[in-house]
Order: sequence, then C-alpha cells, then structure tokens
Amino acid sequence: MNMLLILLLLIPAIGGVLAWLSGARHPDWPRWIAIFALAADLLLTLPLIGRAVMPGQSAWITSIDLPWIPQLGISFELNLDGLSLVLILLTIVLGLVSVVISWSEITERVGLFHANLLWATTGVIGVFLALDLFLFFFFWELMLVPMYFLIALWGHEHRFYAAIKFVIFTQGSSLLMLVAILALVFIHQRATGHLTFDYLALLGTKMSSATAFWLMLGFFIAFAVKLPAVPFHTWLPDAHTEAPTAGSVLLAGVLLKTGAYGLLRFVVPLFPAAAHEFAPVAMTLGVAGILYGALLAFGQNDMKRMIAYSSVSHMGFVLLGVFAWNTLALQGVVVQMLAHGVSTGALFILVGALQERIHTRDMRLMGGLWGAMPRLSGFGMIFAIASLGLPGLGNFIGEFLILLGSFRASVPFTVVASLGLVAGAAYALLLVQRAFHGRTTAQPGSAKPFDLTARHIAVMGGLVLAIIGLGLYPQPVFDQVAPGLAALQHEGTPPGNTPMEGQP
Amino acid sequence: MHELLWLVPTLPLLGSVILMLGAGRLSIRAEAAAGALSVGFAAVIAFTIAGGFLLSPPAGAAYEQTLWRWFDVGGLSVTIGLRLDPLSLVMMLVITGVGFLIHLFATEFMEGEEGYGRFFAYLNLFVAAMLLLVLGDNFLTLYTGWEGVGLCSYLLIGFWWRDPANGLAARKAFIVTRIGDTALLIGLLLIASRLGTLNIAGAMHNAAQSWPAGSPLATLAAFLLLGGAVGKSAQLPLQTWLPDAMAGPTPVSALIHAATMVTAGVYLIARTHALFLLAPAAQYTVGGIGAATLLLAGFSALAQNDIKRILAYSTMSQIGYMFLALGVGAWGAAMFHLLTHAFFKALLFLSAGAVTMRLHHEQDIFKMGGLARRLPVAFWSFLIGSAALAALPLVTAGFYSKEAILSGAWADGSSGRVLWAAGVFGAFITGLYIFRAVFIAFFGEAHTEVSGRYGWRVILPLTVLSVLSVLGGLIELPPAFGHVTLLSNLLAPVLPATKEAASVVPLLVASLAGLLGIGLAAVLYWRPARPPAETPLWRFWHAAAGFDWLYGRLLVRPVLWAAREGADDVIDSVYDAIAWTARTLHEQVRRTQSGRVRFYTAGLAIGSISLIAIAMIR
Amino acid sequence: MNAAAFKAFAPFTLLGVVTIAVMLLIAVRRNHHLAALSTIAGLLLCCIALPLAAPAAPIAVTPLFVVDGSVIFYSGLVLGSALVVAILSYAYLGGPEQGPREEYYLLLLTATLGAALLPASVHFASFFLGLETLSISLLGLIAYASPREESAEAGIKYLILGGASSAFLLFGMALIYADLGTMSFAQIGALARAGNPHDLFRLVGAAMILTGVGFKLSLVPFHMWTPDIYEGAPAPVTAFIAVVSKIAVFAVILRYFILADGQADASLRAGLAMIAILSMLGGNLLALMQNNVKRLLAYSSIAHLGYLLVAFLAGGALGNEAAAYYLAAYAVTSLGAFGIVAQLSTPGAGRDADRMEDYHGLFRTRPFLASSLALMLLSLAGLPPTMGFIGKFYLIASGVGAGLFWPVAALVVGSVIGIYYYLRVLVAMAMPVPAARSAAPPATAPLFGNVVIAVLLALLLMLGTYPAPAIALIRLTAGAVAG
Amino acid sequence: MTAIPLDQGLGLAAALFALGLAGVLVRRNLLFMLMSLEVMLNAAGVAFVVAGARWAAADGQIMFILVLTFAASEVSVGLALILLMHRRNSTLDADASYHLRG
Repeated sequence: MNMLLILLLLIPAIGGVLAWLSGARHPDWPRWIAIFALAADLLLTLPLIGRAVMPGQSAWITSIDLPWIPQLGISFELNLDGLSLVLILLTIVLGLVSVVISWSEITERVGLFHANLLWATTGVIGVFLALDLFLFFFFWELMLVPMYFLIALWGHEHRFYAAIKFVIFTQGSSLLMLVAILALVFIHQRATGHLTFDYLALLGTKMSSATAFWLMLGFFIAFAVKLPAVPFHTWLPDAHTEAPTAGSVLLAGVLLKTGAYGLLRFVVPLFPAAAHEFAPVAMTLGVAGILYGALLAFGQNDMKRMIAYSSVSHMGFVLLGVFAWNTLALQGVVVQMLAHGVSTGALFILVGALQERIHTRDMRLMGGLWGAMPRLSGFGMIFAIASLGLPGLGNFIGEFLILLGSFRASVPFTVVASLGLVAGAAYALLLVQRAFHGRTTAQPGSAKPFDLTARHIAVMGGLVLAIIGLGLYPQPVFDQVAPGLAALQHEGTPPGNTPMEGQP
Repeated sequence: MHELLWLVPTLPLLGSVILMLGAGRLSIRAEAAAGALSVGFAAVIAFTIAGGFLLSPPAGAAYEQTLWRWFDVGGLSVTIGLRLDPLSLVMMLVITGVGFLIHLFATEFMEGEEGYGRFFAYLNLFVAAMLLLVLGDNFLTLYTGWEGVGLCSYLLIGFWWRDPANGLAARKAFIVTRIGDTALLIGLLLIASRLGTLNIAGAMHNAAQSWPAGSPLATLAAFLLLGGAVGKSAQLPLQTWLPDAMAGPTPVSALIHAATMVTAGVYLIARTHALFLLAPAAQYTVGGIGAATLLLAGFSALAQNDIKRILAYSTMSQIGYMFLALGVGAWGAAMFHLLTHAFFKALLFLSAGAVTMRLHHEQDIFKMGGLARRLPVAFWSFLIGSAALAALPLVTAGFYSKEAILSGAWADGSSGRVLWAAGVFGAFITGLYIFRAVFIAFFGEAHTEVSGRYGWRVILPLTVLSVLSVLGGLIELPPAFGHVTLLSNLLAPVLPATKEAASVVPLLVASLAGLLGIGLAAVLYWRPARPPAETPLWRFWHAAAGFDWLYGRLLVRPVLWAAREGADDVIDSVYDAIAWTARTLHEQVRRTQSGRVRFYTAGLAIGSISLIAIAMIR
Repeated sequence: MNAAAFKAFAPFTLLGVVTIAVMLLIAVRRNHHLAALSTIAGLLLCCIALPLAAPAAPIAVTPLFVVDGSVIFYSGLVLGSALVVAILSYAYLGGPEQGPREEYYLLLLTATLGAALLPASVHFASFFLGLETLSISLLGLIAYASPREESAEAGIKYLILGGASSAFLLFGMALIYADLGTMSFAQIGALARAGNPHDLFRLVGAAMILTGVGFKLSLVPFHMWTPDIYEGAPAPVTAFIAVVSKIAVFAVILRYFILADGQADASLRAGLAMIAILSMLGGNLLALMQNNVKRLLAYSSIAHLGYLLVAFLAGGALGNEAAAYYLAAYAVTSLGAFGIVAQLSTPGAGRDADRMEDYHGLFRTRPFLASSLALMLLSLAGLPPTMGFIGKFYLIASGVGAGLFWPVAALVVGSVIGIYYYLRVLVAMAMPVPAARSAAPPATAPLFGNVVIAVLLALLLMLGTYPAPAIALIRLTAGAVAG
Repeated sequence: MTAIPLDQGLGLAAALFALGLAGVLVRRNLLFMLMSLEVMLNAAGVAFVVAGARWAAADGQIMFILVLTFAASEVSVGLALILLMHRRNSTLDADASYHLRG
C-alpha cells in the first residue's frame, strides 16, 4: 500500500513523457494517455476516501518515507491526510476536465501540451503530499515550469509577458520561503544537533519570537503570492487572461490552492505564536483582497480578467479563514477552495468556449448571447451565481463558514468582509448582463456561433452537480478533512491559547 | 399527511428543474402544464396538510420534518429541515394558493412570448424558494430561501433580457436587497456565535434566556435582522428597487408583491418577534420605518402615471402598514393584513395585467380611459381590488385587516398614537391614489384600441381572488362587528396576542379617512384628466423623494468611478515601477560595456585599488 | 618525488605526454580528424587515470603540488569538461571548409594541462605557472581557427587585460613573499596566524591576488572583458573559458583561502562579500535585456560566479560542498548551453548563432537542441528538476547556515532578475520560425555533438532529481583539502 | 654589498608598476600598451627579487625567471595578434576597433 503515493506521482509523470512522445504519431494519443493516466490516479485515490473516516484512523491516512539525500537530512517523505486527499481529488478531476475541454481548443503540439498538463498535475499532487520541506519545495518549484510552458506556448496575445510575470512572482517569493526553510532547519539543527527537513520533526522548533516572525513571513509571502493575496496578486489577472483554457482552469482550480494549503500546513503550525500575532495583518490583507478584487472585477472589460479578479476576491476569504484559525473557518476554507476550483474553473471553460466561438473575450463586444447559445449562457448564469455565493451552491458554504469562524476571531474584519457578498453580486451579475443579456451585438469573425457541444455539456453538467453537491451536502468533505484539520489546529495553536471552539 | 410536507417546496422545484432540463424540447402545452401543475399540486398538498393541521393540531402546534443534516462542523449543526407551525402554515397557504392562481393566469398571459418554458422554470423556482424560506426550521435554510427569492426576482425582472433597462432593474433589485441580506447574514453570524444555534425556535428560546430585554446584543441582532427585512420588503431605506422591478412581466409583479418576496421581511420579523420583544428600540424602529414608508410610498403613488408603478408604490405602502403593525406589537394584525393584501394585490396586478395584455402592453393610465365598459371583467376585478386596497368599509377584506392594524397602533400608547395618525393619513392617501387610477383608466374617453378576449385561465384567478378580496376579511372581525378571531386563534401558539383599541372612535376616523380619499379622487378625476403638469413637487414625488438620485450620487457613482479608474490595478504599477527600475539600471550598467580595452583596464585598476583600500582600512 | 607521488601525479604527467604526442602527431601528419580524435582519446585516458591516483591521496608531490581528494574532484571536473569541449570542438570545426585546425587541439591540451594543475597547486610558483599556461593557450584559442575580425579583437582584449591582471597577481604574490618569506600556501597560513593580523603588505598582497583571480573568474568589477571575449571567441572556446578556466581558478583560490586562512581576515571577507553582491546584481542586470545569447550567457556566468562566492564566503564543510556541487552543476549546464550554441553554429558562417533571432522557432526546427537548451536554461535559473536547482539550494543553504544576510539577499534578488532573461531565450525559441529561415533546409549538427549534449542532459536531470551520489562523491573527494 | 632596504625596493617596484599601468591606460597604440604591460610584469619581477633579497633566498629570483618567461611568451603571442590585427584593420589604435560591446 505504501507504493500507492509514489504511483500517484509516477503515473502522471510517466504519462506526461508518453504523451509527449506519442504526440508525433497522432494528436489524439496524448489526449487519451492523459485521460488514462489521470483516471488511473483517480482510481488509486478513491479507495482512500473511505479510509480517512475509519474509526481509529490517525490524521495520516497513509505515508511513505524513503531516503533521498541522506547527507542533508532530506528524505522522500510523502504523507496523506484528509486535507491532501480532498485537494488531490480536486486536482485530478480538474486535470481530467482540462484534458476534455482542450480537445478541440489545442491543436498544436498536442503531445507537449498534455505532457505539461500532466507534469503540472504531478507537481501539484506532490505539493499536497510532500512533508519533507525540501521535497515540498522541490514540487513547489516543479509545478511552476510546466505551468509556465502552458501559458507561454499555448496562451493568447500577451502570453510571454504573462508567463514571465507569473514565474518571476512565484519564484521570487518562493526563494524567500527557501531561505526561511533553511533557516528553520539550521535553527533546529543547532538546537538538537540533528539536520533534518522533516516537517513533523521541525514542528515545535523553539526560537526567539523575532526570528519566528521573519521566518513565518518568508513562508507567508510565498503562499500569499500563490494564493494570491493583495498586494501580491497582480500576476494572476495576466496569467489567467493569457493562459489557454486548460491553463486557466488548472491555475484557478488547483495552483491557487497550493497557496492556501501552504498556509494551512506550514505557516501556522510551524510558527504558531508568530502567525497568531500576525493574524490581524493577514486578515486585513484578506479583507482587502475580498473588496479590492471585487471592485476590480467590476471594472474589467476582459471576461477572463474579470474572473481572475473574482478569484482574488474569493481567495481573500480563504486568507481570512486561515488566520481566523478555528474549526469553522478552516472547514470553510476547505470548502471554499473546492467550490472556487469548480466554479471558477467552469467559468474559465465557458470563456474558453466563448472565445473559440466568437473570438473575443471583450465583454464590450458581447451581449445577447443567450439568443444564440442558451446552454452556454445558462451554465454561465449558474456559475456566476455560484460565484456570488448563493446558498445551496458550494461557494456559500465556504464563505458562510469562513465568516462564521472569523466572526469569532474578529467581528470588524468579518463585517467588512461580508460586504464582499454585495460586491460579488455586483460583478457576477454584471458579467451575466454584459455577456449573455442585453442587445445582441454583431459577433465579430463568426457567421453563426454554435452552442456548447455534447462534450462540454457533459463536463459542465458534472461541474454543476459538483457545486450543488458541495452546497447541499458538504458533510462528507468535512468528515474527510476533520482529523487532519484537528491535528493542524493542535499544532497551530500557540501554548497558552485555548483553541477557539464551541461556545465563546 | 404531515409527512408529505417536504413535497410542498419540492414539487415546484422539480417543475423548475424539469423545465430547465427540457428547455427547447418540451411543447408549450407541456411547459404550461409542468409550470402550473407543479404549484397546483403543491397547493393541493398544502391545503390537505393544513386541513389535517387544523383538525388535529400536533403537539406544541408545530410539526417538524428533518430532511437531512446539512453540515455539522465545529459544534454547529445545521439541518435542512422544515417546520410547520401556524405562522408558516398561513404563509404556505398564501404562497401556494395565490401562487397557483398567478401561475394559471400566467399560462395564458405569457402565450407567444419567447422563453415560455424558461419563464415558468423561474416562476416555479421562485415559489419553491419562498416555500423554503417560510418552512425552514433554521435561519440558514431560511436564508437559502431568502437568497433564492432574491435570485428569482432577479431572473424574472430581467426576463426580457434583450432590453438592457430590464437587466439594470433586475440587478438593482438583487443588489439592493443583497445589502439587506448581508445585514441579515451578519445577524445570523451573531446569533450563531452568541446563541450557539441557528435553529430558529432554539435561538429564540436561548435569546430569551440569555439576553435581558434591551440588552445591546439583542438590539444589535434585531437591527441586523431588520436590515434584511427592509431590503426584501422594500421599506425605507432600501425601498428603491421595487418600482423598477416592474420591468418584469406582470405575473411576476403579482407574485413578488402578493405571494412571495416582499412579504418575507414581515414574515421574518413576525417569526423572530421574541427577539424584537427583547429589543424595544428595534421594534420602535420597525414601526417608524413602516409609517414613513407608507406615507412616502403613498405620495409617490400619487405622482405616477404607470399603472404598475402605482401598484408597486401601493405595495410598498401596504407593507409599511404591516411593519407598522409589527412595530406596535400587533403581530396578528400584520399577518392578517399580509393575508388580505396577498389577495387584493394579486387581484390588482392580475387585473392590471389583464388590461395591459389587451392594450398591447400599454401601461400609462392616461392612455387608457373608458375601459370599464370594454373590459368589464378586468374593470370589476380592478375595482374590487382597489376597494379592498382603499379599505372600503365593511365590504372588503382590506378594511378589516387595516382596522386591526390601526386599532393595534391606537392601543399602543402615545407613540402608537403617532403611528396611528400616520396610518390614518395613509389610508386617506391610499383611497386617493388608487381611485385616481381607477377613474382615469376605466372611465372617460377611450384612448387605445382594445383587442382579443380572455380565456378561462385569466377569468378564473380573477374571480377567485375577487371573492377572497371581499370575503377574506371575515376570518377576523373586530369586537364591534362580532369579534371573529379565527386567525388569531390559529396564530395564538406562535404570536403574542394583539392589543386592541377599546373605543370605536379610531375605527370610525380611519374608515372616514379612506372614504374621504375615494371621494376626493372622484371629485378630482371623474372628468377625463390630462396628464399632470410636471411641477417640481410632482417630479419630487414621481421620483419617490429622490432616493435613487441620492444613492446614485453617494454610492453608485463613486463605485463606478473607482472601478473604472482602478481597472488597471494601481498595485500593479508598483511592480511595473520595479521592472522599470531594473530596465533602467540595465541600460545604465550596460553602458559600461563600451568595448574599449583601455576603459576596461581602468575598471580593473579601480577595482583593485578599491580592494586594496578595503584591505588597508584596518 | 617518490614512487607513490609519481603514481599519484601520473594523470597529469599523462596529460603532458598526450600534449607532446599530439604535437608530434601534427608535425608528422596534418589531419583534423586524427588530431581531434587523438586529443579526445588522450583526455579520456587522463579522465580514466585520475581515479586510479585516488588511493595514494593525499600526498604531496614536490613542494609545488599536492594530490588529494579535492584535486581529484576539481581536476576531474576540469578534465571531463575539457573532454566535452574537445568533442564539441571536433563537431564545430568538423565542417568541410577552412585551413589548418590541428593546432587548435594542441592549444586546447596545453590549456587543459595548465587548468588541471591549478587545483593541485599549493605554491605561488605552480599557481602562477598553471594560470599562465592556461591564459596564454587561451589567447591562442580565442583568436585561432576563426577568420572573424571579432576573434582577433577578443584576443587582443584578453591579451592586454589578462596581462594586466597577471601583473596584479604577480605583484601581490611578491608582496606576500616579501612579507612572509614563503610562497607555500600552508606556510603562509601558519605564519599569518602567528603574525600580526593587520599586516599591511600581506593584506595588500592578498587584495592584488584577488584582483588577478577576480579577473579570471570574471567577478565584478573585473568582469568587463567577459562578454566581449565570450562573444568573440568560437563557441567551444567560450565553453572552455566559461567552464574549465573558472573551475581551475576557483579550485586554486579555494585551496589558497583554506590553507592560507584568508577567511580569518575581516576586511578581505568584506571585500569578497562586496564583490559577490556586485557580481550577482551586476551580472544579472547586465544580462537583463541582452539580445546576444553568448553575451547573455557571459553576463549570467558573472552572476553565477557571484553565487558561488556565497558558498566560498560561507566556508566550512557545507560551504565547500556547496561550492563543489554548484561548480559541477555550473559546468554541466554551461557546457550544455554553450555546446548547444556550438552545435547550432558553423565557423564558416562568419559568426556564431548567437543572436536572439537565430533562436526563433528553434522548438520547431531543432526540437532536441531546443528542448535541451530549455532545460539548461532552467538549470541556470535554478528550477527543478535540474542540477541548477539543487545547486542553488545548496548555495542558499550554505549562505543561510553561515548567516550571510546580504549575500543571500543579493542571491535571491539576482536569481529573480535572472529568471527573466533565461525565460526570454525560451520565449524566443517558442516564437514562430522567421520567414527567411523557414525556406532554408534545417542544418543538421554532427551526431556525436548531440550525443554529448544528451549525456550532459542526462547528468543534469539525474543529479537534479537524485543528487545523493554526487554529494557522496563530493564528501569523499572535494571535502578533503590537504596542505 | 649592502642590501637595498625592503621598503625602498618595493617602492621602486610599485612605482614601476604604476608607470606601467598608467602606460596601459593612456597609450592608444597597441604596441606601446604591450610594452607598458611588460613594465608592469617586470615591476612584479623586481618586487620578487627585492623580496628574495630580504629573505636571502633564491625563490624570488626563480620567480623572476618565471615572470620573464611568461612575459616573453605573452609578447610573442601578443605580437602575433597585433600583426593579425594590423593586417585586418591597418591600424594599431586600441580605440579604433570595438565591435564587441553592449
């Protein structure tokens, strides 16, 4: 059973190589290889779902620890808990979705495209599994490269600018994290005489509060950039806008989640006291992100840019929730991540489909699309209202629990953050209005736009079911991640503070 | 029969889903059937359940049905559950009953429109959401329905999506009510955090236990709930969306105004009255808001020419009465008025719709005229509705419910007297504005062609609602008229008793005020009138006291400006500046690479001398 | 010199013998293939011979040289790199045109001899001799075998600047000798520790030695020759300068600092830290918008040597390991990058394929070379799964471990700037093929050149994902520095 | 024979070194630059000799011989390069030719 986690990484990695090599023979081969690889991963993962909630199961469902660079105390240590599991499932599912929706969009260098897609998936899964800090950093950097290629090679007009911006932002911040990781490791080594990058060993490392603060900041910035939190968000609109549809889906659906995951897994548990001192600042950033992202989303003309800024807004909730650091907020963060992955991914798919049909993303050139493409518009409506947090759909559960959790941590932040719900309504409905409603404008370039194909409808239907399922019956997700979150909370609560639970 | 309760909201939801999935594949007949019958069956079940409920009331006067556990996290457990008690029973009957009649009317009204199936999908969803709102046993389920009706109102107001103005009205409705919703949500956060539960009954119980009367937290919570209520019920200061919501098809207006949506605020306050009893300040505010709104809306209605806008302001005004009632603790009277209002307002809208569907959707009353003879069905329906609205004494349902409210206000001490006075003045205005519309539209000369005939699906709802508007008041009569208390008895387990005025003087004064209004309207508008001159005063009231203008200046424009100016993301300019700095530095250092060997040697020498200098410093 | 020392020194002796043999061979029969293949065979032989010397290590070979673990590592790196350069040169010069090319290999061998001896030097005399053997051979290599005017210009620049820097180096040595009376590294260390720590002559001497060494390592502010010579020299020679000479000089200065206890001196450390920071920032800034790939790589190598100084400054076991690993990573990556440039170029074309436009559409026309270059650039940028990633990690680890705040900060900033221009090349390769070039049939590079690239690529990826063996080897060899 | 004091000897060497360096910096003719370079190298040689004299050891003189050898080989290669340059550009002006820059 231990090989399972390795297989989880190997299958897409090798699948990527095969997809690349087979691309020269027939463009459909890489597509099928990608689907098989991801489906195999999914099949491997599914049995784990049950194991997380088995009685007597510790927070870790399964793990593996192999020597890798023993000289430096680095090991190939993969651990899976409910949190990782849920996020990995999201990754795989959105990976599959990306392959399917790229079927007609990507016709050039199909092999390399799917290779990059699979490698990016590998990197992300690795990030969610790695518990050795160096291994984590390795995957963290690894996912950057294929993502860069996805944007730079298959993107739109300003793809190079966007891709480089993406890499520079993430790389710059992650080097800070590397410095912080190393400093932490050396501090631990000085205290114990033991050089190790093992997360579990490094938990609870004693250091002065000033040191802890700076190290925490190093981690925080890396994850805040990836999340992205204001003011580190500006790479996101460019990257989202220029990426091909699958790239946007992966970016929004999966890559952003690694930032939130990092905050949950590393920032707070490794530096509980510093993180709690820092919480007001982080929560301010979260609230600022919610409102600022929403405001900017409201002002955009490019549909993808608008959705990108809406992501900034949604991720502001995540940041707020993480630093509220109680069960309600953290569970809300998890659901918010999943729901955002599904709803924003779906919106990007729709924009991609739209661009394929009318060759523009500029909403000034749209309008009245409902007449020509009622299905596409209908799905667009559903996900727009999911994005504004309508109860019954997944995003609401996330936002509500985050707000409820943060209400216990700080009332003012919560009140200001909840204004984001109004702002969310403003931009989401504006999107619907400008694209699908209103007067039908002459569609540039295309004689008769056609509605969604069966392939897209199937994907979108699945995503609709997912978002409704998350909205109406999120309890299985909560059950999956509860033990893992409890363990994190145990680590992440500074001594002297009792966890903020139950009755105030 | 109780076990079938879950079917009541589910059937309309199912109808909606079927219509959405079948979009473009179902015939018009099938769509009409799915749309109307789903609500019809729900109504049948609802009435059956109601019968069972009345015959053999369950223990505690409430029946609860838990569908499934929504989530259970961090000590907070929320179920998707329904709770049927007298209050929700009344609401459920109104929603399904009146809702069904409106659906039936709409199947004929909407014939030939593009998106027929889509219309009924939204309409069904609207009913389903409203049912969830009133039946939900906890705040979160209520909130789900609450947001659901907001969404459906958005969808339906913007139903004719080709006209951007409709889209604007729809978004305005959603966003303005969302402001209130957000206050409500914060209220829920407060309740959940402080009272530890989101179950409505449980929370009310805990509130009474842990919060003394007048405590800041109770007051805060009540005000936050009130914020949600004024948004949905279009009361000051969040009333501006309602007149614009007329952009939707007329059955939608009927549904919003009569059966769903705007009554939600009244329901919420009635449902959480225990909390408002703990917060006198909030309760006074409720009454004050009601009085202010009913006057403001009444004056505004006087300055409208569009028949639907007149009705819209009348709704605002009537909901104001209900708020007034809630504010003075006349809970039962508020629900009574809610009930009769549902009948006559649905009747008014449907008959107005019946008029406009024969007039090529002409809604200006000054372009109508002389319709009484040519459209007798619509005329009589509208007349009955107007009479009920104007509280024509004795013969209309509206009279009894309004009297109940005013009597409750009279009995509520000195501050109640002030509200009573406002209500009486409002009654005068009501009579004036609605009969102004009646006289101008239905009497005098004809200005517009009339075409077509009504089918049974129009006539039947009008008839039923007319009967209800006349007779519906008989379930609750004041002491002076035989003191029937069917409704109060029913509501007694959930709502505290209403104080009633002992004297008949206020009753007489109020009746007189209404009659006076009608009389004045007759004097002023009996003769065919020309559209009013656009005096500043007229314009002020036509624009409903300029709230739109004010909000536009204070909120909308600044936000639009910020969004437009900020669209390029100021924060990015910081990074652009960093990139620019790097490029500039590059250009500068690049110039040192001049290619001249002597310059390079100089660099070598200077570097070496600097190093030597550093070495020699110590 | 006893038998054991002789045996330990055998690889170097062998290299000398090979040099003379090739010289004789050319005298007997001028044949490009023959000269090239014998050079390659000779270098291969030396590479194989080197580990055989290991059992005898550490051992002093005359007062001038020592053979220890670190010599085996660094000289091995030098010899291996020279072997790669020789093969690439063979591919590069292998075209049908042009006149005599045989002496090129001779110069390559003498340069390699000088470079290979440097890591083993423990005395100013051998230091100087090795360095100048390397330099003068390089002079020839730069200007030789190319009809281009730029090559001559590059040669003259290297002549003047290299001569001046050598003068600084020599004067510095003379000052230290005048001060301490010895030219042996170990004795200098012993005397320096015992004597006055603020000894002026010694410090000035060290500063002047640093000048000379800084020039060879192209550290700011002694870096200005680097892009000009890299651009002017034929691509394989550029690879040689960028890799072989850097490794050799770095190895000897590392040994000098360890043995002569240069780290103990605060002012020297401050100067070094300054140089490191300036190199990291300056190199990367200079490369930022550069449109000539060879110049870009030159500027980047300035930055990389700056990075390397962080490990140098950090010192200690971790610092030495980091430096050794990073040098290996740098060698593999730079050889690969310049090798690909060489594979894309032909000397007859008048200039090497070094303009950004030459790389447009490369992913389409030359997928293997383009993909390889892409990975090399990722390695230079310090991204996984390459050696550059592990190397940079190692460097930062050593810097953080030693608490070098400013150098590490500069390293981070420099790396971020660096990413931009490395990715610019990647972007260029992804651009559409220019119309002018798409008409012409794609040239094919010699197969064995591609094989070398493939081997380098394999090393890059293998040691980038599983560096444990390399680290073990480094611990075994480079960690051991004998006096 | 009295030994020359170290300071004075080294002072001479430093002066020579500075002169050579100045020559490289100010002369534009490549030949003169090469000659100035020789002066610098020989200054180092003088310093070695002076240092050797101080310690009464042969090392300094040996180094001087090595320096001389190096200077000679440098000059020989340098002259060849200069010749090549002259043939191509018909000038020995060091500032005349700088194609490699930027």
